[in-house]
Amino acid sequence: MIESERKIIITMAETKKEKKPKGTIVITAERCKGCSFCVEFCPTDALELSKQYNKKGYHPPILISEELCNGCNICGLMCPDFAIYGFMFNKKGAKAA
Amino acid sequence: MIESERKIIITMAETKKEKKPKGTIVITAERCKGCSFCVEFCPTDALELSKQYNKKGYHPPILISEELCNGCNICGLMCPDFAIYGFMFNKKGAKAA
Amino acid sequence: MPEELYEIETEVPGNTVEEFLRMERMPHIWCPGCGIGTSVNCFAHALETSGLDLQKVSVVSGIGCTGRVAGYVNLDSFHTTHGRAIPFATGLKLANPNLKVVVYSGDGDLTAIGGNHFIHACRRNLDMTVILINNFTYGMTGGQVAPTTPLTATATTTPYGNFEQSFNLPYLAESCGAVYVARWTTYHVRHLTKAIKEALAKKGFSFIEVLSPCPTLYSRRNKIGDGLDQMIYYQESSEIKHGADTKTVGLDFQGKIVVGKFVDIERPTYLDAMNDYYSKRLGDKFVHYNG
Amino acid sequence: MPEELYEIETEVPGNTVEEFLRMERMPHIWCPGCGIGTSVNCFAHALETSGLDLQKVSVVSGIGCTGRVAGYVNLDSFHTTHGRAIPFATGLKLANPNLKVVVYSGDGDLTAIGGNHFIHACRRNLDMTVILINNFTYGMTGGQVAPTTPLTATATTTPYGNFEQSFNLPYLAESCGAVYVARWTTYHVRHLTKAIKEALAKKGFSFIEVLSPCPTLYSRRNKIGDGLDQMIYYQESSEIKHGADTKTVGLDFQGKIVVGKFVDIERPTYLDAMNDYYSKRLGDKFVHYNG
Amino acid sequence: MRTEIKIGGFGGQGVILSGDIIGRGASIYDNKFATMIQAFGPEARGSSCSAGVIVSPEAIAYPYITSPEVMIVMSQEAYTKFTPELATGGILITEEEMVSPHNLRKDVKHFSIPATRIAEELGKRMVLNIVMMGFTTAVTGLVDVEAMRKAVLVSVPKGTEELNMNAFNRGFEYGEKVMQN
Amino acid sequence: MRTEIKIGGFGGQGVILSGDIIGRGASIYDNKFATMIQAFGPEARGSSCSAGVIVSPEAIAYPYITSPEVMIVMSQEAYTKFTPELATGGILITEEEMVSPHNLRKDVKHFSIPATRIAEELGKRMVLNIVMMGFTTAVTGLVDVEAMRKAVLVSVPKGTEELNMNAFNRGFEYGEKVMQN
Amino acid sequence: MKADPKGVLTGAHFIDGDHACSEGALAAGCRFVAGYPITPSTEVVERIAERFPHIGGIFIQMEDEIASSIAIQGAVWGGKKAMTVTSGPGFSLMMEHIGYAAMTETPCVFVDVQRAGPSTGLPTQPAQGDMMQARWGSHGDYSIIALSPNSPQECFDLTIKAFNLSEQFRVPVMFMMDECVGHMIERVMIPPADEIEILPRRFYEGAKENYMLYHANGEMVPPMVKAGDGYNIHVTGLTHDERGYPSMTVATQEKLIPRLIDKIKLNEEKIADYREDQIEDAEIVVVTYGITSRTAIPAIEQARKEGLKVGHLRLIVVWPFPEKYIRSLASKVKAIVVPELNQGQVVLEVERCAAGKVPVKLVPHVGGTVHNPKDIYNAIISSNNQKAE
Amino acid sequence: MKADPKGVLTGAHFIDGDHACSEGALAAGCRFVAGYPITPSTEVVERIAERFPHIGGIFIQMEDEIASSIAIQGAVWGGKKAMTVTSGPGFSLMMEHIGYAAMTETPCVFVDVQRAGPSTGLPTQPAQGDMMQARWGSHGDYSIIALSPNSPQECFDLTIKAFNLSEQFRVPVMFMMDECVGHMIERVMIPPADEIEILPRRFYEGAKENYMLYHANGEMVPPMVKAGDGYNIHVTGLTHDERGYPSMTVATQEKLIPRLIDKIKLNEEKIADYREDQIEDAEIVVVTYGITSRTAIPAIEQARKEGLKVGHLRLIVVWPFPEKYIRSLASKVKAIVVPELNQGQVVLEVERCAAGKVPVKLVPHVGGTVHNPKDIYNAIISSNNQKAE
Ligand SMILES: Cc1ncc(C[n+]2csc(CCOP(=O)(O)OP(=O)(O)O)c2C)c(N)n1
Ligand SMILES: Cc1ncc(C[n+]2csc(CCOP(=O)(O)OP(=O)(O)O)c2C)c(N)n1
Ligand code: SF4
Ligand code: SF4
Ligand code: SF4
Ligand code: SF4
Repeated sequence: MIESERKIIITMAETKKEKKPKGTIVITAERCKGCSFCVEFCPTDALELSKQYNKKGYHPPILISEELCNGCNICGLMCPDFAIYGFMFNKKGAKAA
Repeated sequence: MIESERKIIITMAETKKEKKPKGTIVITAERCKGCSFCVEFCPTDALELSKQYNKKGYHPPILISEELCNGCNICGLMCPDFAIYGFMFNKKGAKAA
Repeated sequence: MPEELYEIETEVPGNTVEEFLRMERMPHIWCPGCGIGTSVNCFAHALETSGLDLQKVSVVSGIGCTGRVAGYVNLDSFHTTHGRAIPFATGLKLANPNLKVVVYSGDGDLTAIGGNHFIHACRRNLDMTVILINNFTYGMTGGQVAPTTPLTATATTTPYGNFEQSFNLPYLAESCGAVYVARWTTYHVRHLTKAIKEALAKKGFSFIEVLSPCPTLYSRRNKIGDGLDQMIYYQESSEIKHGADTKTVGLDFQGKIVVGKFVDIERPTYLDAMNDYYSKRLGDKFVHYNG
Repeated sequence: MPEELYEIETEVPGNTVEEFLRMERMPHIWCPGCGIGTSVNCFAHALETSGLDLQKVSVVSGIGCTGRVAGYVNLDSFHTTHGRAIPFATGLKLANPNLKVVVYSGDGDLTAIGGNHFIHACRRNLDMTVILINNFTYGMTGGQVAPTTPLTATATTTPYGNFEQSFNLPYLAESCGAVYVARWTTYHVRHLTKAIKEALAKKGFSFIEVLSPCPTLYSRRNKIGDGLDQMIYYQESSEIKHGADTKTVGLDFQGKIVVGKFVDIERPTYLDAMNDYYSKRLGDKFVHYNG
Repeated sequence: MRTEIKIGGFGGQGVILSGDIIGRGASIYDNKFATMIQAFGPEARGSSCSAGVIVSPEAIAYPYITSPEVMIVMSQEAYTKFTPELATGGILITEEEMVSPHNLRKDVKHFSIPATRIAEELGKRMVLNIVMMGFTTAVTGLVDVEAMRKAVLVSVPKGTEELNMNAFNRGFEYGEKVMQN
Repeated sequence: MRTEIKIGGFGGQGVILSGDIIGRGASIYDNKFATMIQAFGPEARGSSCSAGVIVSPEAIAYPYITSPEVMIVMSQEAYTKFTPELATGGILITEEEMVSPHNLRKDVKHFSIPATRIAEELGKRMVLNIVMMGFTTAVTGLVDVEAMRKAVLVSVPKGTEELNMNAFNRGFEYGEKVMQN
Repeated sequence: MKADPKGVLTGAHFIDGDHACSEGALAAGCRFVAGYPITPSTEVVERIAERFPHIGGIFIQMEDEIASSIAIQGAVWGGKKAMTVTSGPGFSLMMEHIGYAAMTETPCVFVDVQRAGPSTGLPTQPAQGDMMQARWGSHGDYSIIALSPNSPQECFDLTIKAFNLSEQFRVPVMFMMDECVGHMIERVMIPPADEIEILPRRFYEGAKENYMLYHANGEMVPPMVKAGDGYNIHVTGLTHDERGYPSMTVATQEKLIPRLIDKIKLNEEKIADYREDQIEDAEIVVVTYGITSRTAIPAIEQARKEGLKVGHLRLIVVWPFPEKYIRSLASKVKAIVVPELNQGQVVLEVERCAAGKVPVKLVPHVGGTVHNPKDIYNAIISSNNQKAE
Repeated sequence: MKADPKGVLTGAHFIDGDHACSEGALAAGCRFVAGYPITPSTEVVERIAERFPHIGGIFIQMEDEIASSIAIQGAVWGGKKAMTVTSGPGFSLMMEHIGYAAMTETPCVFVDVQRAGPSTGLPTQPAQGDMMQARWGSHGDYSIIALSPNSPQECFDLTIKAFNLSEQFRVPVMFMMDECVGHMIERVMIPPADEIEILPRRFYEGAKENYMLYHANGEMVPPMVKAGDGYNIHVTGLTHDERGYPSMTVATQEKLIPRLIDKIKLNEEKIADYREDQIEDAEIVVVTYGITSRTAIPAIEQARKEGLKVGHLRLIVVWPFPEKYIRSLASKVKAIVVPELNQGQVVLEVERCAAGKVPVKLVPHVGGTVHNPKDIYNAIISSNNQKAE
């Protein structure tokens, strides 16, 4: 999960070695209006609403666990506020550190 | 065929005794615009356009022969100018002279 | 041999159609061979046998040759603005539900500028009878293309012929919810009379498309001849198919002209729906509306 | 036990939808849980994969919440008057046939005040894609009844519930001649994206009805819950039936919501019909029109 | 001098075209000014119709006909309706067989021509108005005859030029003869 | 004296209803005049909203708020946006836990109440605005307390009268205490 | 006649101008409303929709404003009192039917809650930009009456007056509210029904045979009948004779059109309604209407305080324009100031009637909000400096 | 720029005003026309429909006038010069879109062939009853230009001028014909294309990055771009900033609306077009426009013959009203006579600008036909008797 855009190196907790994440999401939390579409319709149930508020007073989503996200971007298609999108890791660039 | 309205006694030529007319028409010739709808669609072909002109310069219809008319009023329904109508003889009142 | 004469003593009935007309306004403005007058006969005869209280019948027209019908019928009659006969009739009917409201107007009036009101009135199932005289052109303004003009037919605004597909009006009316939909031509005077009578008796939005000759601006320009030729064409080319699927009755003038009664269903009218619904919803608090 | 960490080195692509938006105008005015934004994602993704030259894509909207789409897409875009997106788009398209013209507007805009333009554009088969966001109400003005509001649903102008039947829009579109007709909901983001892509690729009048939540003024008032509840309802109650007879897809909210692609036929567009017809009719004298 | 011309007849006789030809002849080919006004009306279908033309060496201000000096009449109805308007001493030109000039005012100069018959002789009844135009040119001298010929040529349907020219000439000759008498 | 009151918060806090109650209390039950103006705007959905009320013993001419003497603020956003408008020496009333009054002007009389907490204690967070109304009545004395009670009673949904009266009273009492100190 | 108690919500209310307008219509006996939603007028029909089922009346949300503006006329001929409600863009769409109502002498009320234009403009903010449109927006020559309320109370009172005037003169009456007045909430006192004076429709009472729909019988306004009464009436927007029949001649036109205009114009003083405040000794008069009549008050008071002789003339009836009154006013005072929430509309008439006798100063405002009283004050001051000697 | 020869039917023609208007539009480079038939304007579009297939242009008969009046604006943004054509009732339906064109600064031409109204009125007969409507018919404040031709020749010439003005000021131009001029047939000289001056659309030429749709750059009229040019423009009828983005604030409104009005108002003298005839020594001036400028001539000539010093001022551009000119005229002459084919419309502006300096006498006419010159003559005589001393 990426909080600000265009990061090149993503550092994440490795929970289960056998299940490497295929992609991740980018969230612009301040745009979120907390509608939960992304959370509800994520095919891998990778998201939940964060406990925290954004400035507008909404709870933006967070990844429950990185390896659940497959980067399918259903959340991105669903999000009415252009606040989230998913992408798949570029195979070439991705490597475990 | 009646040229002016509300006549009570209709005098007509008796051509064939076996075929008594069942009805007749009333024409207000000055209203006619000569469209021929009545002539064309009279089920008994009882009408033709007269040779004479009305004031507007149209040829109004006349009965070819009285006994052809059955008073069905198709001509009346057809006439776009309310210039003709047919009616059936009132059985009670009708008698040959 | 001199002709024998015989006399029939009979009462000559008046022309019953005249009771329905403002005879003091005759002659009317319609051209020789125009079918509008023919349709008015059918309307008058339908009214005559309808059993309706004529004091309670109102005719509403838009603007056009057909729109002039309102000015000739000896009933309460309203010659409104171009395209707006239906919404005027809506107000009239809803203000006094005891009125029988008939909208009588042209194809351009009801389906070009007035198309929106037409579809919404169908949808609402407003209780009115709409008689649409389809002469395939705008008569009053001199023969322009209409949403009903057949492909390739010429009009003053399509001097080289029309390339726009026309509406299939019965299909349109059905798709929006009209409860009675029929098509006849002015040749079919008896059928048309009967259809109008049925429509007048029908509760809800009843719609009759009447194909009618406009010799002056349509038939002649399109080399169909005069009014009579057009009538003969209707006689020869029509096929009566009651209950035909409206999807199939589009007028392409290649095959037969399908006429008949296509739709006759039941559905609550706007006002009945309102009264029923509010009664259920508001109970005694609702003041039942009947004008 | 401390978590092990690993790193993935990857290029983070931008949010591709942003290229299609005027990001300087964000945040947009749409409410939390409103489906309009969702539909815009689908539109953007459809455009992205459409292969269209985006310089040549214009979006035309009327007035309404949905009408604001024109103001947010980073394309040539026209926010016109209420109900008139289609005739504006007609002029735009005919003036420059090289443009791909998309009309994006609300149900009230396109089928209440704009209903006439809708049916005539279908009839003429004008080459444009119409995306209609049906939220069953007038959002922008605060939740009045629309020609799409289901029976018994309340709105500010039907405070006790609606008793007017709504339009079956796919049926209406088909009856007037649209060549591509589909319905999806904002839940069906992938299908909707694909449908928009197909519609963009289709020559002629393509029409997509998109059922969309308006939590603020429709769902909450009607106790359906918020946007999410409405989305879940769409998920659960929709049934995909490609090729369904449009007559049968009316929305009565008793049974299933039928979604899918209903119509996909071929018919010459207005401009092709014109060019073909005039070429045949006028030969060399005709100056072929391509803008 | 401003000259007002009124043409009356019924639909189909080419009333409007007649006015058009006079106006065109005068204004395009004879260096004069001409203004033509058609009588419009939703009720004018098929019944009597009329055209008013003003011809003048100077620009024409008031465009309507108020008291025509020349009147061309091709139907009885038009005769009855319009002749009262004819200016004192004006010229009345009638179709001889269509119009019987009852109660004609004494001050009026009256000319008539059997234009329909002449047109029928030429094989096309429709050109009666062109015959009238030729005749009018001859008896009024209002517009130069060559100008009128040109106006006829451009005003009639392609392919009918010869027929119409004949019609014009027949009318013109008839008129010249009348004037000689 | 004309008193201008501005109420700010976010949607759902009952900002408009608050204005309504003050206005109704003053104009219907307290023999004063009141004018209320809502801030409308297509973009006002769900975000911050405000109402302006003018209370005056005389008929009110100019209907807009230009420099409020009383300001009731229920959100930080409203605090930031609106407090600069507060008249010199004006009264500021804030929801204690929603608003932290940074950089407050010296001239301002500030009162605050944990209205949300009190409302939650009463079992319904929604009545926080009524708590605020009671408090405002006590600290400003703008409108007669009985008039305010009547206004609350007719303005709230049927069946919630008691709850709302409790809320009002709690706020009012809190305010009286504050004033005694 | 007194109002029907069914429609009268007697009591003191704290409601906005839109809702007060609805109540005024109900009290006036309006039982048919057709409309189409548009900010900031929608609240009027929303309240009507809520109230009618309990009173016995019909509200129909039509497909557009064109339909609404003609449906009400159908309803009037069906026997109801009727109105439609809209704002700028919708008002523009009603123009053809204002002409139809004027031509057919169909009494009805058009409510226009003005917002800042042109076009979509600032849909939620006030202006007075449709004043000339109300007078001139339909093609051809005709007359209307236009009223301009400045408070919710007046929205109630003057809506009743609008209905009464429309019946009295058989003319469409324009009720020119604005967003500020429409959305402003104030106390509205609704009196008991028997204190509300209502003008019932004047129906024809003579012999049926002699009835002619547009025979004014020496007066300027013919009595009405309604559909279903057995008169076989014909109503048309074509030029028509006294029977109502189309008669497309200049002679008929010359009989009809001047009557339609004169029935308003010649009754200008009867219809006129204005409020004078400190006019007696005034050297400068501020002429206002609608909301501007309130925003001008602080400016006038300020100037008076400073010793300037400023008076206030507030037009309640804006059309017909009180020509005679303004002409005489211009002879008495030294300057006129006209603040308008527009770029100068009614001021043109003021200036015309002032006929050069005194300087007329416009205080324009683009709308979106109301005037700052300072701008009006400044105009008063500068008028005072340049006033006519 | 010179006209494109393709659209120019060079030569002498004997055609009516409607057809001459069509030819003017073609010569002006109009290549998109949307319309809906209505007497007495239909001939304009009929001729266009006949001519376009040979020239390369599109005529579309829309479903109504509302559609027509917005379709042309779509076409303008698509890059074409465009017009729509109608008469009174249709013109009434176009009012909303005149406001849209003014607000979005969409150059286009509205032709209104006036017939006698109000409502359906006398559809085949002339009037000048829509003059105030042309100025004020849409809601809110805006400006337009209106021209008034008096002959078929002018229908040609001034249609070109109408297009040029609309491009120059990015404003909708009203071309106010009337039935008499529209159906009158006279000689129309169409010059060779290279003698016809056409104002091409002024497209933006600066750097793409800097482009702002409504940035007037110190001038009053911003340059245009068209759809497809890659600017990603946004056009809206909402109050908008220089980028074209909605900006619903009073500040933006205050920037936008005065510019829209001032670009016409401040250029009043530049736009003004009138003909003076014997004004130099005149004591009485007859102010006319359109067909009335011809019917007044016999009256003026007659009066001159009788020794009265009568001059003739004919307005070709009626809106913006030549305020300054009339003000100075009123200082010079002793009376003004204004014949109009209506019950008094433009005369209100004349009277206002005359500012009481001279009596202004209206010679009204209900339409249906043109004035009898005698009526104008009588007004001249009576004005002569009461003229300002
Ligand atoms: C708003 C408006 N637009 C246009 C017209 C002109 N107009 C009068 S009738 C008509 C069309 C008539 O055609 P149709 O409705 O088919 O009736 P028909 O004359 O053929 O019977 C038109 C366009 C008008 N009167 N009003
Ligand atoms: C001529 C006109 N009439 C009415 C309006 C007011 N209005 C603005 S948007 C709208 C309806 C919006 O509903 P819809 O089209 O369903 O779009 P949504 O807001 O639901 O997306 C209306 C009635 C207007 N702007 N113009
Ligand atoms: S879909 Fe978008 S707006 Fe909704 S919760 Fe997820 S990120 Fe937030
Ligand atoms: S009444 Fe019948 S049978 Fe007799 S003429 Fe008429 S159509 Fe023929
Ligand atoms: S123009 Fe056509 S529709 Fe009109 S009256 Fe003549 S024939 Fe009938
Ligand atoms: S009102 Fe409804 S349609 Fe409009 S933005 Fe809000 S949720 Fe969406």
